Amino acid sequence: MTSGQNTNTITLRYFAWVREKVGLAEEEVSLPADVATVGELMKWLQARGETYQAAFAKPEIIRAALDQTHARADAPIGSAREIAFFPPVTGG
Amino acid sequence: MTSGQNTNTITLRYFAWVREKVGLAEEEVSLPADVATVGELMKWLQARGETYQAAFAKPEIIRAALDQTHARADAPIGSAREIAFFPPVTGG
Amino acid sequence: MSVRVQSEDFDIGTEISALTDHRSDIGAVVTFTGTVRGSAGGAPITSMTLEHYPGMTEAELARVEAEANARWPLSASLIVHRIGELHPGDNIVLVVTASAHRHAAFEAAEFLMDYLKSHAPFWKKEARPDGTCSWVDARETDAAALQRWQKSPSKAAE
Amino acid sequence: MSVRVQSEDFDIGTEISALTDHRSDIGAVVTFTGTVRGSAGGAPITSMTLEHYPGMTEAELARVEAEANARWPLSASLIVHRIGELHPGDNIVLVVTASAHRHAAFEAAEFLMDYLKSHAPFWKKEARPDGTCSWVDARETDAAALQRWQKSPSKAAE
Repeated sequence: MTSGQNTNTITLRYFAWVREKVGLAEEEVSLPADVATVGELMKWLQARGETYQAAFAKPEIIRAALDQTHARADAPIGSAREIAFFPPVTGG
Repeated sequence: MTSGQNTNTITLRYFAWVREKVGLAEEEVSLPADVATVGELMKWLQARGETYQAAFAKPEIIRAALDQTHARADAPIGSAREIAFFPPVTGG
Repeated sequence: MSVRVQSEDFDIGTEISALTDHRSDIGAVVTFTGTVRGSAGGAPITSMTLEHYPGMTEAELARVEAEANARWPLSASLIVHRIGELHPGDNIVLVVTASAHRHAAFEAAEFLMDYLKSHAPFWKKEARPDGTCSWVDARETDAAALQRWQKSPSKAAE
Repeated sequence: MSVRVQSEDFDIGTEISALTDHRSDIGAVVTFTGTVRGSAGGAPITSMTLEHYPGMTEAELARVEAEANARWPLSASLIVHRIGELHPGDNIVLVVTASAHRHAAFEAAEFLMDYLKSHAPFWKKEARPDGTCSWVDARETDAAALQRWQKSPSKAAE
Protein backbone atom coordinates (compact mmCIF):
# COMPACT_ATOMS: atom_id res chain seq x y z
CA MET A 1 0.00 0.00 0.00
CA THR A 2 3.05 2.27 0.21
CA SER A 3 4.82 3.80 -2.75
CA GLY A 4 7.85 1.56 -1.93
CA GLN A 5 5.79 -1.51 -2.79
CA ASN A 6 7.32 -3.49 -5.64
CA THR A 7 5.50 -6.77 -5.99
CA ASN A 8 7.21 -7.62 -9.29
CA THR A 9 10.77 -7.79 -7.97
CA ILE A 10 11.98 -11.34 -7.45
CA THR A 11 15.26 -13.12 -6.91
CA LEU A 12 16.48 -15.42 -9.66
CA ARG A 13 19.04 -18.12 -8.84
CA TYR A 14 21.02 -20.24 -11.26
CA PHE A 15 22.86 -23.49 -10.61
CA ALA A 16 25.39 -25.78 -12.34
CA TRP A 17 25.73 -25.17 -16.08
CA VAL A 18 22.77 -22.77 -16.12
CA ARG A 19 24.75 -20.59 -13.68
CA GLU A 20 27.91 -20.93 -15.79
CA LYS A 21 26.15 -20.00 -19.03
CA VAL A 22 24.25 -17.06 -17.55
CA GLY A 23 27.45 -15.95 -15.81
CA LEU A 24 25.62 -15.13 -12.59
CA ALA A 25 24.64 -17.12 -9.50
CA GLU A 26 21.78 -14.81 -8.62
CA GLU A 27 20.13 -11.52 -9.48
CA GLU A 28 17.09 -9.39 -8.71
CA VAL A 29 14.71 -8.67 -11.56
CA SER A 30 11.46 -6.81 -12.02
CA LEU A 31 9.04 -8.94 -13.96
CA PRO A 32 6.72 -7.44 -16.55
CA ALA A 33 3.06 -8.10 -15.86
CA ASP A 34 2.67 -10.50 -18.79
CA VAL A 35 5.18 -13.02 -17.39
CA ALA A 36 2.87 -15.24 -15.39
CA THR A 37 4.38 -18.75 -15.48
CA VAL A 38 7.80 -20.37 -15.07
CA GLY A 39 7.84 -21.15 -18.81
CA GLU A 40 7.04 -17.56 -19.75
CA LEU A 41 9.82 -16.41 -17.45
CA MET A 42 12.31 -18.66 -19.29
CA LYS A 43 11.22 -17.16 -22.63
CA TRP A 44 11.55 -13.65 -21.23
CA LEU A 45 15.04 -14.45 -19.90
CA GLN A 46 16.14 -15.85 -23.29
CA ALA A 47 15.55 -12.44 -24.81
CA ARG A 48 17.74 -10.64 -22.28
CA GLY A 49 21.03 -11.24 -24.04
CA GLU A 50 23.52 -13.70 -25.45
CA THR A 51 24.38 -15.47 -22.19
CA TYR A 52 20.71 -15.98 -21.34
CA GLN A 53 20.04 -17.11 -24.89
CA ALA A 54 22.77 -19.76 -24.48
CA ALA A 55 21.56 -20.87 -21.05
CA PHE A 56 17.86 -21.12 -21.95
CA ALA A 57 18.23 -22.32 -25.56
CA LYS A 58 16.52 -25.60 -24.64
CA PRO A 59 14.07 -24.65 -21.89
CA GLU A 60 12.60 -28.18 -21.91
CA ILE A 61 15.75 -29.58 -20.30
CA ILE A 62 15.87 -26.96 -17.55
CA ARG A 63 14.23 -27.55 -14.18
CA ALA A 64 12.83 -24.83 -11.94
CA ALA A 65 11.92 -24.26 -8.31
CA LEU A 66 9.50 -21.67 -6.93
CA ASP A 67 10.47 -20.63 -3.40
CA GLN A 68 12.65 -23.76 -3.14
CA THR A 69 9.98 -26.21 -4.28
CA HIS A 70 10.15 -28.03 -7.63
CA ALA A 71 7.84 -26.41 -10.19
CA ARG A 72 6.89 -27.27 -13.76
CA ALA A 73 7.01 -24.86 -16.71
CA ASP A 74 3.27 -24.24 -16.52
CA ALA A 75 3.35 -23.38 -12.81
CA PRO A 76 2.09 -19.82 -12.10
CA ILE A 77 4.72 -17.61 -10.52
CA GLY A 78 2.11 -16.05 -8.27
CA SER A 79 3.69 -14.39 -5.25
CA ALA A 80 6.95 -16.38 -5.32
CA ARG A 81 9.96 -14.40 -4.02
CA GLU A 82 12.69 -16.71 -5.36
CA ILE A 83 12.82 -18.65 -8.61
CA ALA A 84 15.69 -21.00 -9.41
CA PHE A 85 16.75 -22.60 -12.70
CA PHE A 86 19.03 -25.61 -12.97
CA PRO A 87 19.74 -28.82 -14.92
CA PRO A 88 18.17 -32.13 -13.83
CA VAL A 89 19.72 -33.02 -10.48
CA THR A 90 22.61 -35.49 -10.27
CA GLY A 91 23.33 -35.96 -6.57
CA GLY A 92 23.48 -39.14 -4.53
CA MET B 1 36.78 -105.06 0.57
CA THR B 2 38.24 -105.78 4.04
CA SER B 3 36.37 -107.38 6.91
CA GLY B 4 36.56 -104.03 8.73
CA GLN B 5 34.30 -102.50 6.08
CA ASN B 6 31.07 -101.20 7.54
CA THR B 7 29.25 -99.15 4.92
CA ASN B 8 26.10 -98.87 7.02
CA THR B 9 27.63 -96.92 9.90
CA ILE B 10 26.83 -93.23 9.73
CA THR B 11 26.99 -90.22 12.01
CA LEU B 12 23.73 -88.64 13.07
CA ARG B 13 23.69 -85.07 14.33
CA TYR B 14 20.87 -83.24 16.03
CA PHE B 15 20.40 -79.50 16.50
CA ALA B 16 18.22 -77.09 18.49
CA TRP B 17 15.07 -78.69 19.95
CA VAL B 18 15.65 -81.95 18.06
CA ARG B 19 18.93 -82.24 19.97
CA GLU B 20 17.24 -81.38 23.25
CA LYS B 21 14.46 -83.92 22.76
CA VAL B 22 16.75 -86.73 21.62
CA GLY B 23 19.13 -85.87 24.46
CA LEU B 24 22.19 -86.25 22.22
CA ALA B 25 24.11 -83.92 19.94
CA GLU B 26 25.50 -86.74 17.84
CA GLU B 27 25.82 -90.52 17.63
CA GLU B 28 27.02 -93.29 15.34
CA VAL B 29 24.43 -95.77 14.12
CA SER B 30 24.38 -98.84 11.87
CA LEU B 31 21.51 -98.55 9.48
CA PRO B 32 19.47 -101.61 8.50
CA ALA B 33 19.45 -102.28 4.77
CA ASP B 34 15.78 -101.32 4.39
CA VAL B 35 16.34 -97.70 5.51
CA ALA B 36 17.04 -96.04 2.18
CA THR B 37 15.74 -92.47 2.44
CA VAL B 38 15.86 -89.60 4.92
CA GLY B 39 12.15 -90.11 5.64
CA GLU B 40 12.61 -93.81 6.32
CA LEU B 41 15.48 -92.98 8.66
CA MET B 42 13.22 -90.64 10.65
CA LYS B 43 10.62 -93.42 10.97
CA TRP B 44 13.30 -95.85 12.07
CA LEU B 45 14.60 -93.37 14.65
CA GLN B 46 11.07 -92.83 16.05
CA ALA B 47 10.97 -96.50 17.01
CA ARG B 48 14.23 -96.35 18.96
CA GLY B 49 12.75 -95.10 22.21
CA GLU B 50 10.78 -92.46 24.03
CA THR B 51 13.15 -89.55 23.43
CA TYR B 52 13.31 -90.29 19.69
CA GLN B 53 9.54 -90.72 19.61
CA ALA B 54 9.21 -87.24 21.12
CA ALA B 55 11.76 -85.67 18.80
CA PHE B 56 10.42 -87.18 15.58
CA ALA B 57 6.69 -87.18 16.44
CA LYS B 58 6.06 -84.73 13.59
CA PRO B 59 8.67 -85.61 10.98
CA GLU B 60 7.11 -83.19 8.49
CA ILE B 61 8.35 -80.19 10.50
CA ILE B 62 11.92 -81.53 10.76
CA ARG B 63 14.58 -80.56 8.25
CA ALA B 64 17.53 -82.73 7.26
CA ALA B 65 20.96 -82.41 5.71
CA LEU B 66 22.98 -85.14 3.98
CA ASP B 67 26.70 -84.52 4.33
CA GLN B 68 25.94 -80.87 5.24
CA THR B 69 23.65 -80.19 2.28
CA HIS B 70 19.91 -79.64 2.70
CA ALA B 71 17.93 -82.77 1.75
CA ARG B 72 14.23 -83.59 1.51
CA ALA B 73 12.52 -86.55 3.17
CA ASP B 74 12.50 -88.51 -0.09
CA ALA B 75 16.24 -88.04 -0.68
CA PRO B 76 18.13 -91.38 -0.84
CA ILE B 77 20.74 -91.72 1.88
CA GLY B 78 23.14 -93.34 -0.57
CA SER B 79 26.70 -93.18 0.65
CA ALA B 80 26.24 -90.19 2.97
CA ARG B 81 28.53 -90.28 6.04
CA GLU B 82 26.70 -87.65 8.11
CA ILE B 83 22.99 -86.97 8.42
CA ALA B 84 21.66 -84.09 10.48
CA PHE B 85 18.15 -83.35 11.75
CA PHE B 86 16.98 -79.95 12.93
CA PRO B 87 14.01 -77.54 13.01
CA PRO B 88 13.54 -74.96 10.26
CA VAL B 89 16.41 -72.50 10.54
CA THR B 90 15.95 -69.15 12.32
CA GLY B 91 19.23 -67.29 11.88
CA GLY B 92 19.89 -63.84 10.50
CA MET C 1 14.97 -38.55 11.51
CA SER C 2 17.56 -36.02 10.42
CA VAL C 3 19.32 -34.70 7.34
CA ARG C 4 22.68 -33.00 6.99
CA VAL C 5 24.60 -31.36 4.15
CA GLN C 6 28.30 -30.98 4.86
CA SER C 7 31.79 -30.72 3.35
CA GLU C 8 33.34 -33.04 5.93
CA ASP C 9 33.49 -36.78 5.56
CA PHE C 10 31.21 -38.97 7.68
CA ASP C 11 31.96 -42.14 9.62
CA ILE C 12 29.37 -44.83 9.06
CA GLY C 13 29.96 -46.63 12.36
CA THR C 14 29.61 -43.40 14.33
CA GLU C 15 26.41 -42.49 12.51
CA ILE C 16 24.86 -45.90 13.12
CA SER C 17 25.80 -45.77 16.81
CA ALA C 18 24.23 -42.34 17.18
CA LEU C 19 20.97 -43.74 15.81
CA THR C 20 20.84 -47.11 17.52
CA ASP C 21 22.82 -47.07 20.79
CA HIS C 22 20.74 -47.86 23.89
CA ARG C 23 17.75 -48.90 21.84
CA SER C 24 16.32 -52.39 21.87
CA ASP C 25 13.34 -51.87 19.54
CA ILE C 26 15.52 -52.04 16.41
CA GLY C 27 16.04 -55.35 14.65
CA ALA C 28 17.40 -54.22 11.29
CA VAL C 29 19.70 -51.43 10.14
CA VAL C 30 20.40 -50.78 6.47
CA THR C 31 23.02 -48.32 5.26
CA PHE C 32 23.71 -47.08 1.76
CA THR C 33 26.97 -45.30 1.01
CA GLY C 34 27.57 -43.67 -2.36
CA THR C 35 31.23 -43.14 -3.28
CA VAL C 36 33.16 -41.39 -6.05
CA ARG C 37 34.27 -43.81 -8.75
CA GLY C 38 37.62 -43.32 -10.42
CA SER C 39 36.21 -43.32 -13.91
CA ALA C 40 33.11 -42.24 -15.79
CA GLY C 41 32.15 -43.77 -19.12
CA GLY C 42 35.49 -45.56 -19.24
CA ALA C 43 37.60 -42.38 -18.84
CA PRO C 44 39.44 -41.59 -15.61
CA ILE C 45 38.33 -38.68 -13.44
CA THR C 46 40.57 -36.80 -11.02
CA SER C 47 37.94 -35.07 -8.92
CA MET C 48 34.24 -34.47 -8.56
CA THR C 49 32.73 -31.23 -7.31
CA LEU C 50 29.28 -31.18 -5.80
CA GLU C 51 27.24 -28.00 -6.01
CA HIS C 52 23.89 -27.66 -4.27
CA TYR C 53 21.04 -25.25 -3.57
CA PRO C 54 21.37 -24.28 0.08
CA GLY C 55 18.02 -24.23 1.79
CA MET C 56 16.15 -26.13 -0.87
CA THR C 57 18.45 -29.13 -0.44
CA GLU C 58 17.69 -29.50 3.24
CA ALA C 59 13.98 -28.95 2.59
CA GLU C 60 13.88 -31.64 -0.14
CA LEU C 61 15.84 -34.16 1.94
CA ALA C 62 13.56 -33.56 4.93
CA ARG C 63 10.55 -34.06 2.64
CA VAL C 64 11.74 -37.40 1.26
CA GLU C 65 12.67 -38.55 4.74
CA ALA C 66 9.22 -37.63 6.05
CA GLU C 67 7.67 -39.52 3.13
CA ALA C 68 9.75 -42.64 3.92
CA ASN C 69 8.69 -42.43 7.56
CA ALA C 70 5.06 -42.19 6.52
CA ARG C 71 5.36 -45.28 4.29
CA TRP C 72 7.40 -47.60 6.50
CA PRO C 73 7.52 -48.14 10.27
CA LEU C 74 11.02 -46.76 10.78
CA SER C 75 12.65 -46.55 14.19
CA ALA C 76 15.25 -44.07 12.92
CA SER C 77 16.61 -42.63 9.70
CA LEU C 78 19.41 -40.38 8.54
CA ILE C 79 20.57 -38.74 5.32
CA VAL C 80 24.02 -37.12 5.06
CA HIS C 81 25.17 -35.62 1.75
CA ARG C 82 28.56 -34.09 1.12
CA ILE C 83 29.28 -31.01 -1.02
CA GLY C 84 32.45 -29.47 -2.43
CA GLU C 85 35.43 -31.14 -4.07
CA LEU C 86 35.74 -34.91 -3.65
CA HIS C 87 38.13 -37.49 -5.06
CA PRO C 88 37.86 -41.09 -6.26
CA GLY C 89 37.05 -43.37 -3.34
CA ASP C 90 35.58 -40.53 -1.23
CA ASN C 91 32.17 -40.84 0.35
CA ILE C 92 29.37 -38.77 -1.24
CA VAL C 93 26.16 -39.76 0.49
CA LEU C 94 25.00 -41.86 3.42
CA VAL C 95 21.49 -43.12 4.07
CA VAL C 96 20.69 -45.10 7.21
CA THR C 97 17.33 -46.69 8.00
CA ALA C 98 16.44 -48.67 11.10
CA SER C 99 13.30 -50.70 11.71
CA ALA C 100 12.01 -53.67 13.67
CA HIS C 101 12.07 -55.78 10.47
CA ARG C 102 14.44 -56.02 7.58
CA HIS C 103 12.16 -55.47 4.58
CA ALA C 104 11.00 -52.08 5.86
CA ALA C 105 14.62 -51.00 6.40
CA PHE C 106 15.71 -52.22 2.95
CA GLU C 107 12.78 -50.70 1.08
CA ALA C 108 12.96 -47.37 2.88
CA ALA C 109 16.71 -47.04 2.18
CA GLU C 110 16.23 -47.77 -1.51
CA PHE C 111 13.26 -45.39 -1.66
CA LEU C 112 15.30 -42.60 -0.02
CA MET C 113 18.11 -43.05 -2.53
CA ASP C 114 15.77 -43.18 -5.54
CA TYR C 115 14.01 -39.98 -4.45
CA LEU C 116 17.19 -38.21 -3.43
CA LYS C 117 18.71 -38.96 -6.86
CA SER C 118 15.76 -37.37 -8.66
CA HIS C 119 14.65 -34.60 -6.28
CA ALA C 120 17.48 -33.28 -4.14
CA PRO C 121 19.15 -30.26 -5.81
CA PHE C 122 22.74 -31.45 -6.13
CA TRP C 123 24.86 -31.30 -9.28
CA LYS C 124 28.10 -33.12 -9.97
CA LYS C 125 30.93 -31.81 -12.08
CA GLU C 126 33.73 -34.17 -13.06
CA ALA C 127 37.33 -33.11 -13.75
CA ARG C 128 39.57 -35.20 -16.00
CA PRO C 129 43.36 -35.59 -16.07
CA ASP C 130 43.64 -33.25 -19.08
CA GLY C 131 42.14 -30.43 -17.02
CA THR C 132 38.74 -30.42 -18.69
CA CYS C 133 35.54 -30.53 -16.69
CA SER C 134 31.96 -31.46 -17.42
CA TRP C 135 28.66 -31.59 -15.63
CA VAL C 136 27.32 -35.09 -15.12
CA ASP C 137 24.17 -35.82 -17.12
CA ALA C 138 21.11 -37.05 -15.25
CA ARG C 139 20.51 -40.72 -15.88
CA GLU C 140 17.15 -41.77 -17.27
CA THR C 141 17.34 -44.90 -15.14
CA ASP C 142 17.16 -42.72 -12.03
CA ALA C 143 13.83 -41.30 -13.15
CA ALA C 144 12.67 -44.81 -14.05
CA ALA C 145 13.68 -46.09 -10.62
CA LEU C 146 11.06 -43.81 -9.09
CA GLN C 147 8.22 -45.56 -10.90
CA ARG C 148 8.23 -48.53 -8.55
CA TRP C 149 7.34 -46.32 -5.60
CA GLN C 150 4.13 -45.03 -7.16
CA LYS C 151 2.12 -47.75 -5.45
CA SER C 152 2.33 -48.50 -1.76
CA PRO C 153 4.97 -50.99 -0.63
CA SER C 154 3.92 -54.63 -0.52
CA LYS C 155 5.97 -55.83 2.38
CA ALA C 156 5.93 -52.98 4.86
CA ALA C 157 3.39 -54.60 7.15
CA GLU C 158 5.52 -57.68 7.62
CA MET D 1 33.75 -62.47 -1.12
CA SER D 2 34.05 -63.96 2.33
CA VAL D 3 31.96 -65.43 5.14
CA ARG D 4 32.68 -65.67 8.84
CA VAL D 5 30.97 -67.25 11.83
CA GLN D 6 32.17 -65.88 15.16
CA SER D 7 31.28 -65.24 18.80
CA GLU D 8 32.90 -61.79 18.84
CA ASP D 9 31.13 -58.62 17.85
CA PHE D 10 31.93 -56.95 14.54
CA ASP D 11 32.55 -53.29 13.70
CA ILE D 12 30.68 -52.17 10.61
CA GLY D 13 33.05 -49.33 9.73
CA THR D 14 36.08 -51.62 9.98
CA GLU D 15 34.42 -54.25 7.80
CA ILE D 16 33.46 -51.72 5.12
CA SER D 17 36.98 -50.28 5.10
CA ALA D 18 38.51 -53.72 4.68
CA LEU D 19 36.34 -54.26 1.60
CA THR D 20 36.55 -50.85 -0.02
CA ASP D 21 39.78 -49.04 0.97
CA HIS D 22 42.07 -48.19 -1.94
CA ARG D 23 39.44 -49.13 -4.50
CA SER D 24 37.93 -46.67 -6.94
CA ASP D 25 35.68 -49.05 -8.90
CA ILE D 26 33.01 -49.06 -6.20
CA GLY D 27 30.15 -46.56 -6.35
CA ALA D 28 27.69 -48.10 -3.90
CA VAL D 29 28.00 -49.96 -0.61
CA VAL D 30 24.99 -51.43 1.17
CA THR D 31 25.14 -52.90 4.65
CA PHE D 32 22.52 -54.83 6.55
CA THR D 33 22.88 -55.32 10.29
CA GLY D 34 20.52 -57.57 12.21
CA THR D 35 20.30 -56.89 15.95
CA VAL D 36 18.68 -58.54 18.97
CA ARG D 37 15.40 -56.90 19.89
CA GLY D 38 14.44 -56.53 23.54
CA SER D 39 11.09 -58.23 23.13
CA ALA D 40 9.45 -60.97 21.12
CA GLY D 41 5.71 -61.12 20.56
CA GLY D 42 5.26 -58.30 23.07
CA ALA D 43 7.10 -60.09 25.92
CA PRO D 44 10.59 -59.00 27.03
CA ILE D 45 13.59 -61.25 26.43
CA THR D 46 16.77 -61.20 28.48
CA SER D 47 19.08 -63.02 26.09
CA MET D 48 19.22 -64.89 22.83
CA THR D 49 21.47 -67.88 22.18
CA LEU D 50 22.48 -68.78 18.65
CA GLU D 51 23.32 -72.40 17.89
CA HIS D 52 24.65 -73.43 14.48
CA TYR D 53 25.90 -76.41 12.51
CA PRO D 54 29.68 -75.95 12.19
CA GLY D 55 30.88 -76.77 8.72
CA MET D 56 27.48 -76.71 7.06
CA THR D 57 26.95 -73.08 8.11
CA GLU D 58 30.09 -71.87 6.37
CA ALA D 59 29.29 -74.01 3.31
CA GLU D 60 25.75 -72.61 3.03
CA LEU D 61 26.86 -69.01 3.49
CA ALA D 62 29.57 -69.45 0.85
CA ARG D 63 26.94 -70.94 -1.48
CA VAL D 64 24.50 -68.04 -1.13
CA GLU D 65 27.33 -65.56 -1.51
CA ALA D 66 28.51 -67.28 -4.71
CA GLU D 67 24.92 -67.21 -5.99
CA ALA D 68 24.65 -63.46 -5.31
CA ASN D 69 27.94 -62.86 -7.11
CA ALA D 70 26.67 -64.85 -10.08
CA ARG D 71 23.47 -62.79 -10.26
CA TRP D 72 24.80 -59.28 -9.70
CA PRO D 73 28.04 -57.54 -10.71
CA LEU D 74 29.43 -57.18 -7.18
CA SER D 75 32.82 -55.63 -6.48
CA ALA D 76 32.92 -57.16 -3.00
CA SER D 77 30.70 -58.90 -0.49
CA LEU D 78 30.84 -60.11 3.09
CA ILE D 79 28.68 -62.10 5.48
CA VAL D 80 29.46 -62.21 9.22
CA HIS D 81 27.16 -64.13 11.58
CA ARG D 82 27.57 -64.31 15.34
CA ILE D 83 26.90 -67.36 17.51
CA GLY D 84 26.57 -67.91 21.27
CA GLU D 85 24.76 -65.83 23.86
CA LEU D 86 23.69 -62.34 22.83
CA HIS D 87 21.66 -59.63 24.53
CA PRO D 88 19.12 -57.02 23.42
CA GLY D 89 20.81 -54.43 21.20
CA ASP D 90 23.68 -56.77 20.27
CA ASN D 91 24.62 -57.34 16.64
CA ILE D 92 23.67 -60.73 15.17
CA VAL D 93 24.50 -60.58 11.48
CA LEU D 94 26.22 -58.29 9.00
CA VAL D 95 25.92 -58.37 5.22
CA VAL D 96 27.93 -55.97 3.06
CA THR D 97 27.63 -55.66 -0.71
CA ALA D 98 29.59 -53.31 -2.95
CA SER D 99 29.00 -52.60 -6.62
CA ALA D 100 29.46 -49.91 -9.24
CA HIS D 101 25.72 -49.12 -9.07
CA ARG D 102 23.25 -48.91 -6.25
CA HIS D 103 20.50 -51.25 -7.41
CA ALA D 104 22.87 -54.22 -7.68
CA ALA D 105 24.19 -53.56 -4.17
CA PHE D 106 20.68 -53.19 -2.70
CA GLU D 107 19.24 -56.24 -4.42
CA ALA D 108 22.21 -58.47 -3.63
CA ALA D 109 22.12 -57.51 0.06
CA GLU D 110 18.42 -58.25 0.33
CA PHE D 111 18.88 -61.51 -1.57
CA LEU D 112 21.69 -62.59 0.77
CA MET D 113 19.54 -61.91 3.82
CA ASP D 114 16.48 -63.70 2.40
CA TYR D 115 18.54 -66.79 1.55
CA LEU D 116 20.52 -66.74 4.76
CA LYS D 117 17.26 -66.60 6.76
CA SER D 118 15.92 -69.72 5.04
CA HIS D 119 19.06 -71.76 4.32
CA ALA D 120 21.85 -71.09 6.80
CA PRO D 121 21.69 -73.57 9.71
CA PHE D 122 21.35 -71.23 12.69
CA TRP D 123 18.76 -71.55 15.46
CA LYS D 124 17.76 -68.93 18.00
CA LYS D 125 16.68 -69.63 21.55
CA GLU D 126 15.19 -66.81 23.60
CA ALA D 127 15.37 -66.52 27.39
CA ARG D 128 12.76 -64.57 29.32
CA PRO D 129 12.95 -62.75 32.68
CA ASP D 130 11.16 -65.63 34.46
CA GLY D 131 13.97 -67.99 33.49
CA THR D 132 12.08 -69.88 30.79
CA CYS D 133 13.52 -70.40 27.32
CA SER D 134 12.07 -71.25 23.95
CA TRP D 135 13.28 -71.86 20.44
CA VAL D 136 12.22 -69.21 17.95
CA ASP D 137 9.75 -70.47 15.35
CA ALA D 138 10.62 -70.03 11.70
CA ARG D 139 8.54 -67.30 10.12
CA GLU D 140 6.49 -68.17 7.08
CA THR D 141 7.21 -64.71 5.71
CA ASP D 142 10.88 -65.64 5.46
CA ALA D 143 10.07 -68.54 3.15
CA ALA D 144 7.72 -66.28 1.19
CA ALA D 145 10.47 -63.66 0.84
CA LEU D 146 12.47 -66.16 -1.19
CA GLN D 147 9.80 -66.36 -3.90
CA ARG D 148 10.81 -63.04 -5.44
CA TRP D 149 14.27 -64.35 -6.27
CA GLN D 150 12.99 -67.23 -8.39
CA LYS D 151 13.29 -65.15 -11.52
CA SER D 152 16.40 -63.26 -12.51
CA PRO D 153 16.74 -59.69 -11.24
CA SER D 154 15.29 -56.96 -13.41
CA LYS D 155 17.70 -54.17 -12.67
CA ALA D 156 21.08 -55.84 -12.39
CA ALA D 157 22.27 -54.68 -15.78
CA GLU D 158 21.68 -51.06 -14.96
